[in-house]
Amino acid sequence: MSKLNIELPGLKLKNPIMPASGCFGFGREYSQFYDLSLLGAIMIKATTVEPRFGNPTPRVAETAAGMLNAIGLQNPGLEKVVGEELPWLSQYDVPIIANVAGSVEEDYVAVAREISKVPNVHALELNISCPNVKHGGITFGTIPEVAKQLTWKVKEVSDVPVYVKLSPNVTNIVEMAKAVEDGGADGLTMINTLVGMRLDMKTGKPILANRTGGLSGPAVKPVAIRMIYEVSQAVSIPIIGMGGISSAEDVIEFFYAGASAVAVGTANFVDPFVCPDIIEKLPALLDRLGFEHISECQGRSWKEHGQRTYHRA
Amino acid sequence: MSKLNIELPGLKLKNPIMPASGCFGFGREYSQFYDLSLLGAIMIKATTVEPRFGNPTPRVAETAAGMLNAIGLQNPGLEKVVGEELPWLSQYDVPIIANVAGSVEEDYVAVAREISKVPNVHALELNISCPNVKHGGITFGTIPEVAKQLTWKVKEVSDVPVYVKLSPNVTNIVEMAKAVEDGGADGLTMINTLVGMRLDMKTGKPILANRTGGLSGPAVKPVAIRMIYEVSQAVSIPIIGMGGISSAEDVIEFFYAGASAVAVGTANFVDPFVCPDIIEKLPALLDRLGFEHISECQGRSWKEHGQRTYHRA
Amino acid sequence: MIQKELCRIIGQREIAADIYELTIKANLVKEISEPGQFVHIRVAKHDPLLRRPISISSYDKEARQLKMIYRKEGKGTTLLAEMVEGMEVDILGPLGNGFPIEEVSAGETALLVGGGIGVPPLYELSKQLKAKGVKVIHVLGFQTKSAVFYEQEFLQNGETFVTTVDGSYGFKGFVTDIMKDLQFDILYTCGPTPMLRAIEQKYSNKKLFLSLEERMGCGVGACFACVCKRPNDLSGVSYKKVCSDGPVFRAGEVFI
Amino acid sequence: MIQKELCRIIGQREIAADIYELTIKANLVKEISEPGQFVHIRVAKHDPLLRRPISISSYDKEARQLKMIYRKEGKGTTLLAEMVEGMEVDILGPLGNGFPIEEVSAGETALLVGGGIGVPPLYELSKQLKAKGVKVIHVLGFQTKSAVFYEQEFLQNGETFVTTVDGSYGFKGFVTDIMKDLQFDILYTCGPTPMLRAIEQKYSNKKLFLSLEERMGCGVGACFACVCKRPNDLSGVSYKKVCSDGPVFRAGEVFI
Ligand SMILES: Cc1cc2nc3c(=O)[nH]c(=O)nc-3n(C[C@H](O)[C@H](O)[C@H](O)COP(=O)(O)OP(=O)(O)OC[C@H]3O[C@@H](n4cnc5c(N)ncnc54)[C@H](O)[C@@H]3O)c2cc1C
Ligand SMILES: Cc1cc2nc3c(=O)[nH]c(=O)nc-3n(C[C@H](O)[C@H](O)[C@H](O)COP(=O)(O)OP(=O)(O)OC[C@H]3O[C@@H](n4cnc5c(N)ncnc54)[C@H](O)[C@@H]3O)c2cc1C
Ligand SMILES: Cc1cc2nc3c(=O)[nH]c(=O)nc-3n(C[C@H](O)[C@H](O)[C@H](O)COP(=O)(O)O)c2cc1C
Ligand SMILES: Cc1cc2nc3c(=O)[nH]c(=O)nc-3n(C[C@H](O)[C@H](O)[C@H](O)COP(=O)(O)O)c2cc1C
Ligand code: FES
Ligand code: FES
Repeated sequence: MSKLNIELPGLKLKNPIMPASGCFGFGREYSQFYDLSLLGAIMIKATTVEPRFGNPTPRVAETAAGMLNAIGLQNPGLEKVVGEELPWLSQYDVPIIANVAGSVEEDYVAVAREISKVPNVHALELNISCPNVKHGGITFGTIPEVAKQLTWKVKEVSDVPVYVKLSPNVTNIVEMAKAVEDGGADGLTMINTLVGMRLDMKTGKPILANRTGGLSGPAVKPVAIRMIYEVSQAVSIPIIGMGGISSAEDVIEFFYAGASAVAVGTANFVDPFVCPDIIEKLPALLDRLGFEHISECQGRSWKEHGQRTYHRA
Repeated sequence: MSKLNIELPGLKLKNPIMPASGCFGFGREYSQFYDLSLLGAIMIKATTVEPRFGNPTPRVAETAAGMLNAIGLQNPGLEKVVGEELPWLSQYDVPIIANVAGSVEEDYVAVAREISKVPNVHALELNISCPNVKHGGITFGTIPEVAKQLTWKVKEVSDVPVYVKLSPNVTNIVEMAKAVEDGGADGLTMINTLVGMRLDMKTGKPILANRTGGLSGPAVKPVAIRMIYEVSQAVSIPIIGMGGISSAEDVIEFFYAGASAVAVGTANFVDPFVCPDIIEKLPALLDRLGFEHISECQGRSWKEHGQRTYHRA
Repeated sequence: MIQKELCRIIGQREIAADIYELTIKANLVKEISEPGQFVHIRVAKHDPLLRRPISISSYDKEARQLKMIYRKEGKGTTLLAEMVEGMEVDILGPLGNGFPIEEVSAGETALLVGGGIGVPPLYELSKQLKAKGVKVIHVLGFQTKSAVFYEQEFLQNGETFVTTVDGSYGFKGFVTDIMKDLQFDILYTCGPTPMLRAIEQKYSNKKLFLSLEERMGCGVGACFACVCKRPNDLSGVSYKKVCSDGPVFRAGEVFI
Repeated sequence: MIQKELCRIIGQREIAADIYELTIKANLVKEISEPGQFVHIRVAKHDPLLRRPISISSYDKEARQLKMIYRKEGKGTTLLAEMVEGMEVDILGPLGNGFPIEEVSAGETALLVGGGIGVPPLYELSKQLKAKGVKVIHVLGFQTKSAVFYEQEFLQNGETFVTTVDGSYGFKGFVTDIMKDLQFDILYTCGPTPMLRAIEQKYSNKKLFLSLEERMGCGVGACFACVCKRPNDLSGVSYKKVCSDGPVFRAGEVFI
């Protein structure tokens, strides 16, 4: 019996491990390394109505236990994603979560309407929090009313459940989460990247051509855990957690915090096999900790529970 | 001729390097290691009206390239700080910046009034941003109007210039900075810690007794740099920068971002000699980069400047 | 005086399952004043960031050598275990106050009780007590057979009882099961907090010194990470720091 | 097929000031298809986080050995330089597309122009061209005398001109100063971007292949960190990835 299967709105997952949006392209590159059907799901790269080139390079800079990126939503556009990328992915037995982005409300609505019709797209991830696009993106993710409204509009046209991706760059993450829950979101994904910057020692100027970028990787994990801990207690929709995950232990920590599934981003760059490795290691770790099923870990950081007799750790 | 002397409101600094509040106690421990007169200034631990024990232990937890702390403003109280700690520090030729904290406005005012009278206190640092105290502290630091009002009240009673310490846990740091500038702040210090959490693998519960804690160390540096970059362009008061500094190169990066002096926090725990080491290494680094004086680095990330002929790097 | 020193590793060996004995050459040895003091070890530049507190298990002032015994557990000790002879390790120390040997006289009997990774600092203490003419008895508790170490070394200084929780070696049970049948004038102990609590409760009438553990930041008394409350403190604000006031405290001095 | 492999270090030596030659034993050598491909090296768990792209400077499929030459610069290469024989290093590779040797025939002349740390991948290229019967001429540019490496090795394959910016060794000046007097059928180059730009401008009429550098995330084409624009692209959205489409491009293929 599987210890890892999880059901979430729109998603029947073999296991709760999926690559995070923007860190896995549309899967083609990583299909060289392993069978993508091993994954719980795949969050594909942000898709916009028109193709985008994104920001000038350099687009990445390293930081202590983290990295900054300012890719700028480069993607081949809705038509190509629907016509080529998603059909290619349909050869694998793995549900797709389509990351939807745009500059204005109508963009989001247009992408959501079309992409949610594609058979292997089982859910949408509304990217209202990308810190690397100039107009739009970030503002949607920091004003509760605006986020709620956008969620509502997208829900109206979407054929599949809608998850909203929250930005950590806010004073009050709970307020944002509640707003999009009110807007009809079926789930949350969090966290997107923290806005950061690095300067070049010689020139004094930002290393990234876009100046600021999004901080990801192990450095941000404590912020992600804290936010999921707070939000999971305040809303009743499930959370797909992310931010610095690189091991099976990290996955358990996110479940403890309150996540019901997780996404792995930056760690794919460091180790292309990280997702299947984690999936392989989780059952033994659950055994060691005394859990029969990963769902027992969910929310343990704040849920009351008696002394479990089956807790063997 | 010194390459490092800096003048800021209330502060004539031999060099712009000072230990950050809460990371150096009241100097006694580090006086075992070196002569405190070497330092540009000392930011002493937060002082409240009454003595405080702070939070239960564990109070620290490690994270990737960072640490979480939830000390909870433990301090011996105003009377003892004014009567014992500051007089002890007066044996050293080093200006003190007194970190002022409290739960309600009156607390801040009471501490500021008394402590600003002590001769070796050359400036106050208003700690409106400590994430580890339950009532007060954090709320002051996240609502612009409240922060402005508090700054104003403290300015009224203070005999020395007032710096306000900003919290990074806000959607809009520029708005906060402008508010306290409007409130009469003479300078800013930033950033305080990011709110984070770590969970114990075995119990599933937070490692810190206080549950959440403040994230500091190299992990947060990119966030600090970004915020100082934004704020220094928007205000006309100087910034004392901090957040993950552990080397002379880091100091230069903070100056490039827009800081006019810096504080070193967590790194003191890792290497008790870090401050004097940085002070010793800075002149040679400035030479290598082609600067005659550290002030030339200030704001280079955003200031327009012609091709400097003296830039030899 | 506390020193910060880059010390050369002159020996590293696994002496029990995941238990390593590390020997270094260190000038700071000359600053050690008591058994039970500890050092703070830096194992990487930024990750892990903080130093690791490890007790000094024995030292030789003439040879300027120092031994530590540690369990490979998390990030830091795993990296430490990967270091080999010839490499250098950044040590801050000696830190804290250790076990007072002047509290017992020649001819008297000292009982030394260690649990798991609390055993190491007792070894130097045992040596020094024996040298002083004190009769030393050891009770050393471990989880299981493969975790037992230094039994022979302790035996050379005096009677030694080993217990394992699962009974796979020595006596089955806890150190307290053995202790109740022993006579002694002074009790020194180091080990997991539940063990220390149990011992403090049962032996509060004895001359008792306990070595505590707490998560640390600075290790030198500056950060207030490692404070313990004092008992019978009406003000509620008095405290001791494990790193600089301890790690060894007299029973009753702090709230365990 | 790209492999991820823990490879044993069988040699590490400093061959010029801060320039190291690293030799590893690696099964992934069998997957190398062209000179000019690179590997992605992981030097720590979390800090530094990202892998470092380093060119393959030579390899021996039979002995399953691979050499790299790198400059100790920042965090990652400094840690790499501290590793010694016998240790293992985590390698992802071979990555990317290298220099096409089928573009030149036996009897023709190839000019190989390298700048600084762009010199290494040309060494394997030079060996393979010579083996094929192509006449090879090398122009190698360095900052200063202490940075010069592999001159003897290149000399064994053909005529070799060394330039230094400060004139402390070989010809004083830039590689382009030497190039203008040389005759050749094909030009392969690798080095700093300003050098590549200068060469592309002057020799756009020639058969020219350039190896580019860009900051990388994944190294395998997934993250879009390393894209370059294509020239004459009306749509403004077409691109090539340095990691998986390059690092070697035909002149004109991408905008340098
Ligand atoms: C005064 C003192 C003396 C000690 N002497 C020894 C000894 O001789 N041998 C030995 O094996 N262990 C000893 N310990 C415990 C040892 O410090 C921890 O096992 C070690 O820090 C764990 O680090 P890690 O990298 O393996 O674990 P991680 O889980 O990576 O550690 C994460 C953080 O938690 C801290 N931490 C984890 N466990 C403990 C603990 N039990 N006590 C204090 N901090 C902890 C670490 O220092 C680090 O900051 C001592 C602790 C103290 C306070
Ligand atoms: C395809 C390719 C092949 C290369 N081959 C070689 C080689 O054979 N020998 C050699 O010495 N160098 C080579 N480089 C450059 C080498 O990757 C960088 O010097 C190295 O990554 C710097 O790492 P660091 O830890 O020393 O510096 P840091 O400053 O710590 O690096 C910080 C970050 O910036 C990146 N970075 C810094 N400089 C460069 C650069 N020039 N190019 C790409 N990324 C950079 C690092 O990878 C890292 O992510 C190559 C680069 C590429 C793209
Ligand atoms: C290179 C890169 C590109 C990203 N692109 C996107 C994107 O297109 N859409 C999105 O919602 N998030 C994007 N993200 C954010 C990740 O999905 C994820 O939320 C974040 O990186 C935190 O997870 P990690 O620390 O595991 O990487 C990107 C992250 C990185 C590093
Ligand atoms: C253990 C600890 C205690 C701190 N206590 C205080 C405090 O009392 N008052 C305050 O304003 N900041 C306090 N801080 C925040 C630091 O002054 C500093 O703003 C922050 O740690 C970022 O700098 P760093 O990364 O160099 O540590 C504390 C930080 C740490 C790690
Ligand atoms: S560890 Fe910092 S005061 Fe004890
Ligand atoms: S480095 Fe990721 S696409 Fe090239």
